Amino acid sequence: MSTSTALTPRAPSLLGASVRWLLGKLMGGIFVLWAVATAIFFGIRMIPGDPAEAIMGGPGSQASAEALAAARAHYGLDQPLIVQYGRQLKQLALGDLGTSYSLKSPVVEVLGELVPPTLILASLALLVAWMMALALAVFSTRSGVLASAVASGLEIVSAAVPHFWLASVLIMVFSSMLGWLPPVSTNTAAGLVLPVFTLALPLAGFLGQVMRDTMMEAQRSAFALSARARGESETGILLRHSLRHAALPGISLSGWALGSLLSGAVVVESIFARPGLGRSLLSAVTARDIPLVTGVALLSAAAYVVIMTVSDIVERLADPRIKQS
Amino acid sequence: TTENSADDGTPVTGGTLVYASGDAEPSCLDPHVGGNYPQALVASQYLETLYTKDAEGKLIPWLAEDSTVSEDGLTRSVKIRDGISFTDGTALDAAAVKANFEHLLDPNTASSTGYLALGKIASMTAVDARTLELKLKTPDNSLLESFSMPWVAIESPTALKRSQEENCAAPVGTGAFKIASWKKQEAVNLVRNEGYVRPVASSTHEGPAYLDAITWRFIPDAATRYAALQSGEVQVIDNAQPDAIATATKTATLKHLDAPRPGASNRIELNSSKAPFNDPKTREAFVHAVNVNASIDSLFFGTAKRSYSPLSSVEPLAYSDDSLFDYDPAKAAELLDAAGWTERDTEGYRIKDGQRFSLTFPVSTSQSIPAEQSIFEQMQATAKDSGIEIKINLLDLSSWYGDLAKNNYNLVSAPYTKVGPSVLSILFHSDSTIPAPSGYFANHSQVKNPALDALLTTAGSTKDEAERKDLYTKAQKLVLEGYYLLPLYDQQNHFLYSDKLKNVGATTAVASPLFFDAWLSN
Amino acid sequence: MNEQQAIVEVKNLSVSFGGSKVVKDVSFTVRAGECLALVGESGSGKSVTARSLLGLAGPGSTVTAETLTVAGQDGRSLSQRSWRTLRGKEVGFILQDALTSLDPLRTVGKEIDDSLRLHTRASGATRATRVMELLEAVGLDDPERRAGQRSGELSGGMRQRALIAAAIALDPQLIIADEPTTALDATIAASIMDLLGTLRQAGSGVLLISHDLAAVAKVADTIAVMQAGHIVERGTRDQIFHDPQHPYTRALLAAVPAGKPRFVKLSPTEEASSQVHTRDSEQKVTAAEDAGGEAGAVVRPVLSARKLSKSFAKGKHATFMAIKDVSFELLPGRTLGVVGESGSGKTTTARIVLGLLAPDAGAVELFDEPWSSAREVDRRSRRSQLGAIYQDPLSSFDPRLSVGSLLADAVSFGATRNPRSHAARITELLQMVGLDAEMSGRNPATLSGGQRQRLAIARALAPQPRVLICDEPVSALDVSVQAQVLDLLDELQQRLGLSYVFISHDLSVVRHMSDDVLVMRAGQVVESGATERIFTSPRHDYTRALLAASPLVGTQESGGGL
Amino acid sequence: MRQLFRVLAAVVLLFFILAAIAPNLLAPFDPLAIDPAAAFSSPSAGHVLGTDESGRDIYSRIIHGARPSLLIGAMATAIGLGIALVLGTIAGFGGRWLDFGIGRILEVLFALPGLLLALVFIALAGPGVTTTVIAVGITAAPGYARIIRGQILTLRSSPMVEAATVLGRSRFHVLRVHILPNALAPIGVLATLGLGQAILWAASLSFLGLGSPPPTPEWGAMLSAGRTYLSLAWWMTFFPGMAIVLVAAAATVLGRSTKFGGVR
Ligand SMILES: Nc1ncnc2c1ncn2[C@@H]1O[C@H](COP(=O)(O)OP(=O)(O)OP(=O)(O)O)[C@@H](O)[C@H]1O
Ligand SMILES: Nc1ncnc2c1ncn2[C@@H]1O[C@H](COP(=O)(O)OP(=O)(O)OP(=O)(O)O)[C@@H](O)[C@H]1O
Ligand SMILES: [Mg+2]
Ligand SMILES: [Mg+2]
Repeated sequence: MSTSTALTPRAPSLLGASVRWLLGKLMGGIFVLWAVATAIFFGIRMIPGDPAEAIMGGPGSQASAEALAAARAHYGLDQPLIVQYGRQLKQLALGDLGTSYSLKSPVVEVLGELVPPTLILASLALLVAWMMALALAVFSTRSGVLASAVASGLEIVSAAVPHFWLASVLIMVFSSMLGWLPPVSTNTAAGLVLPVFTLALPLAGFLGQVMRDTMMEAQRSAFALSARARGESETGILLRHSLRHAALPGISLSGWALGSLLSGAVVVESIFARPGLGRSLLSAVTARDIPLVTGVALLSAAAYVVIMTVSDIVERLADPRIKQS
Repeated sequence: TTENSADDGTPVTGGTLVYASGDAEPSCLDPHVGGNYPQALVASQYLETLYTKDAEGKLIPWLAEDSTVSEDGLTRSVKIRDGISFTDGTALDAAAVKANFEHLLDPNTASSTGYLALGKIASMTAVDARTLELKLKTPDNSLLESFSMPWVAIESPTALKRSQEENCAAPVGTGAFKIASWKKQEAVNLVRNEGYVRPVASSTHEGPAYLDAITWRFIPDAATRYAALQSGEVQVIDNAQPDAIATATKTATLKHLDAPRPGASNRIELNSSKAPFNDPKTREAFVHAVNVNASIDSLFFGTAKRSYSPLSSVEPLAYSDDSLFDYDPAKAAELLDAAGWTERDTEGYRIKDGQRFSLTFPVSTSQSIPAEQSIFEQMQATAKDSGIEIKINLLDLSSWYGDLAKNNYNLVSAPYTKVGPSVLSILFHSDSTIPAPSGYFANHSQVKNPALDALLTTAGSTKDEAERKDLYTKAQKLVLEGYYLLPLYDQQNHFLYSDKLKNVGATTAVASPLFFDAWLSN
Repeated sequence: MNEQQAIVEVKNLSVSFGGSKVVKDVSFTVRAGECLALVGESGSGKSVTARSLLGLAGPGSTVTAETLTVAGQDGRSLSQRSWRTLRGKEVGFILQDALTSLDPLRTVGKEIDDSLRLHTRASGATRATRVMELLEAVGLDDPERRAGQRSGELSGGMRQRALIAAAIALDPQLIIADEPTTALDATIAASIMDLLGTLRQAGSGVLLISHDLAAVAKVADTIAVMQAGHIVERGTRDQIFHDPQHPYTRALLAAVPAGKPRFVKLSPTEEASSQVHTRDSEQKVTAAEDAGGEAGAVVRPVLSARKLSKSFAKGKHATFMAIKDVSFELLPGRTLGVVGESGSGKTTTARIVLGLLAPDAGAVELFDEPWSSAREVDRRSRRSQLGAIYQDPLSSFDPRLSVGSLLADAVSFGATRNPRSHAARITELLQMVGLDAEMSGRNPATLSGGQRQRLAIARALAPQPRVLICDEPVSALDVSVQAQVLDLLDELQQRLGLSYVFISHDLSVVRHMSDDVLVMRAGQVVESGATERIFTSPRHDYTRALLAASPLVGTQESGGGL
Repeated sequence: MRQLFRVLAAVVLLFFILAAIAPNLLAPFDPLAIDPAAAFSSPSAGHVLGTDESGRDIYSRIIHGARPSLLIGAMATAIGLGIALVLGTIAGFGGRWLDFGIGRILEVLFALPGLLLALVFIALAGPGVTTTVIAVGITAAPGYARIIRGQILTLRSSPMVEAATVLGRSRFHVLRVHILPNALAPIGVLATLGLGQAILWAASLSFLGLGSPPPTPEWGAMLSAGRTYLSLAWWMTFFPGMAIVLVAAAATVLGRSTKFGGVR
């Protein structure tokens, strides 16, 4: 048939295509980083407030005119904006994020300290959210209309809970009233429980809604019926078919989830007094600490690009229906 | 109420105290740089000052031994104590103190509080190893009080020679503790200074401190902080909320330390430089139109006392007059009518020449605790009955300073901590209306009164203690009766701590706690 | 195995969902080595009946029966567990939706392996070998590679074969095949039917389900005709085809276009249903005159395509020739049929003719004026001469618009969508295609498939076109509904003198509808000419293969005498 | 069961919409009237949901807060959708390069953490209701834009548009009559789903001290004000929180049910 003539040597072209695809992603990623850097550079400079003042110990500092001038000269803030911009780009291209105005130490170092705690928090939250969402989806597909309604209600309500409110309630119940979990411990596993749950619960509600829909759809699909006709048990169908399908939208939402986790981390890290990117982002904006804001923004943009690429790859591997485009 | 009971048992050495601060984490641990209260709090643990105040509020020498001033008040010599060394081994001497003052006065250091405190120094010489001689531009009778502030604390000159970045991360002092490490956004870790020799006179023991270490954590959220204290994860918290204090006092395992800050009282300043408050009648009317007492009663659960003075109740020279500030809407109405604000618009606000009586009130969310914001809201509600509109703008600190610099306010509440009545000059002298290059100025009510200026200048330079008191009293009367400010209560400085922590209560001159005598029972 | 042994015995089977009974007192038997075909229009209950045999009637169903014996087990009292041992092992089920019946996320090998894994204790290696055997048995090339692929990487025919492989993995006594050939090319469909025939010969009982009587003619021994949940007639193949008793069976047979000359009514009407309308010569002349020629003079084509070629990008560098050097002419009042297997370029040609796609080479002329080379702006005013009908009419309607609004839009040339402004013309159009004027307010989504296609025709007719391009206009329809639509197209052509390009992969439909035929393969025209010539003496091998594969097309004997 | 959810959700939303339109009908007290003597009263017959730190009636404040809160939610969603519509339309219909450009812009907006966008914007424009609305709106816009663009692209290559072209309709006509109205169909759903999210976002900004200025009884502001007194007066934060959760959940239920029920 005509298909056999269309068969060309597959392997090399496929490899070439993947490399091209990855290269494209890389270029796209670099563009995103450049644009983010540019947006932050001009955006922050439009905010009222003198960066030199931020350098000299923040607003309200009674720095003398000479001190301010010295700071401006030292950080090159006395030059035309476009020159500053060019220099910043050059520095960034060389991997130099500059020195934080408020913390007085290199941004790279600051980020190096802040990334691990946020990464741990966010990835655990994502994991827990996934587990909760899947558990709820499985539970509700297995146990009838009423259970499904309860699960759906739970999901919708958890997705509608503000982080900071949830955090407060959790602290009140589990730390103040029951005394089971510490509210602020940064070094113990127990200290992670409350912050992780605060971040995970709303996300789980959101993921759960999507996953459960897909799972229900898979349960009703022709291939599930086909498997039943082959003698597959309901558990088998769930494990071998539906769960995979339910996982797909979760994967494609992970980029979005990351963004929501970082925004949530601002609140959670403030309340649970955890060091991390979210909290420093907040204080950096307040302090007009341009290098640090740029650093955090670039880092999260890079993380976003990477996560999107990875989830793309995973999705492609998991789902052959997505053709390279 | 300061609990300082002697029957706490025999002190035990050892243990790590975890302190949770609600203040913003300093960006620099050296209080010379910038100079705000959070820095003073933590720096009091590892830095010491030339002078300090004892439990009765009397100024006593600490790292200094003695000090004399010349007859014309223009030369001050300070005798430095012998046998003390910094934790890096450098010895404390006159040259070291000089190096510190030079550091403070160097524009590159960007000191604000310390710089102002030493502003009258013209030159200095280390006469010998233990004597430092200061030449002043004008006489300054508040210099020793200034020396008692942590922002003018003495650091190792060797350490000061390092880059600012390094010095900010780990300043070196003579205190009972020293900095071991600083994990940003998490904690400053302090360990005991084993070679510590010179505690304040009122201390109960000598030698090194009992505690092995202090973990100085930053927990900005009040509820979390209190929960951490409840769960035993931390032993001391500061910036305790009024309701938490009220609950804690009923809890056997929690104790309360109230240590009002010196300097100015917590107050609202009325910007007299622009309409409508350029008319004294309107200022007076405003003061009578708001009911501060009712708010304090309900919001502070008895933890704060109403103030009627520009100065903190711990300032011996504070003058109050409670007759000026009663809630009296009838009187307010009378005054407003007299000032020409007779008509009302559809929303019930008074108008004059088509202008609404509207007051802009920028509030910094990081400087005003929630209870204080609630007071402002309640003022807003009561003022409305008198036809006065208050617009509260919640702002982050930078934007708040921005509004002040742009003179975009009618009301403002800004704390100012300084030891001694000389804070009045900072707050009310017309010189203080001239903004620093950064736009900042301290005279928010923008009083420009030559008579007041003269009073303040003379009060600051006189050698006669009685005259000083009299002049400062007159100055305070002037600003109070001119309704330039609405005093609220003392600057809040409430600490809650676990009853496992014994012998708490010692504070510095600026009411930051000292843990030299404290110990943890198990 | 005993020829007479009954594998399935069903007596008075009824199935209802909620309150509605969709299968009513159905009885039948399937014996070893026998093929029973269940035929009937869509929704008559065929699939539900089949699913009931496996205890999979569906959630919310109530199944009752006097007898329901499957492979020796009483299906009325089986536990879920026992059902599971029956499924896959004793009964192989090939589901109706071949394209979606394989899990798109799992490899074909895994899916086929499932039955083996569930019902045998064979080791992984043994099972893997068996999977290869099976893939080979169903005629898939390169089984190793296929086993590792997922359904998305396979064509429809391959998927259907993989499904069959899964169903026959354990040599079940009974194979249920629900519409195994819908949406497949004639050639592929034929080979699948052959495969089922082989299995039957090997001793399995086969229950074959289809809505197309003609399609089952080759394999079935016995045929049961279902209508609205009842079996209305049952008999051997010969009985059903030559001596149908029930009117419904007769209608079903009449609806089969195979072997019926042009303009023979396919659907029963009050006028004699088998009356042959010869071409109205008067009208033909009119049409020819309209096209600009005098009677007797050379008739100019309304539409002509010269050497059309089109290629598409395939990946970054490769291109793919979808059509190459396609030429044809369409004469006024006549129908040009286009046939060819899937992917042969029929739709691509249609889209070029419609001016939706620009050809890489070649040109289309409409009424002797350049068409494909004209600018869209200039074409717009001439577009009313050319209409189109698609396979899926619903998706070509704006979902927000009601029937009336759709027609108003077409009638007013886009000026308004208010049905009241052109009420008379809309009613006329609806009547013309046999729809009730009352339907004006309905949403097309609520119409049946046949009604939707009528609406599509009405809309295409609204601007009074002279040429209609019909791309698979009846492929999605039931035989009986298809018959009505084909009749309608015939009638309109005679009344209005329209010219059609009629695309279909169904040869019998094309033969019934067309004056001339174009046979396409892999983007090229392999043969063209007058319909009768092509069907009676095909010149190209491919045409011959196509004809051989199509049920009943070449054989006049089964349908002609009806 | 779904039906029951839907009815409940509709009742909840209608109640709060009524509260937003005519708060005085439902609220027994002036939401701004302080009474320090009655501060921190727990829920009772007089004050069904208790009072706050200034002695204001929480129930009345929640009722009066419906207007600013829903308005913030609705306006922010509207702004987000407005931006998205413009971007999405240009991207979906403006040719390859425009599509590419806007696609990149959207990607950049996505890569920036939403809160950073909001914070920078608030720092630029100064806090206030309007700023909150715009900040939340621009944060939500890229998500909407992506959906709308996808919708337009799908529609543009749909058989429906092909059919219109065959009937001789111009590009502009097709955009105006067929594409935009159909692309807008899911916007109702997006808007309902977005409403809840926008209210949540506004609440987060209030928590950071950058929300509506006092004494507006906006729910987020009440929530974060009440949080301080959580251990003393749980009702101060519990009930405003309930209002937010109820509205957000109800909007989600309604949005989702139309998504799966109505449009095909
Ligand atoms: N799970 C179900 N729930 C409710 N009704 C159903 C269900 N399955 C089938 N039906 C209904 O039962 C009737 C018969 O459906 P069935 O699928 O058996 O028809 P069919 O003859 O196979 O038609 P087709 O040729 O279109 O496949 C239809 O009216 C259908 O709507
Ligand atoms: N826009 C396009 N881009 C790339 N390839 C296309 C495009 N349109 C059609 N093709 C390819 O061109 C070939 C011919 O397609 P076309 O749709 O014309 O076939 P067809 O004969 O109508 O088939 P079917 O009977 O399945 O409808 C197919 O291989 C198809 O994949
Ligand atoms: Mg069927
Ligand atoms: Mg086609």
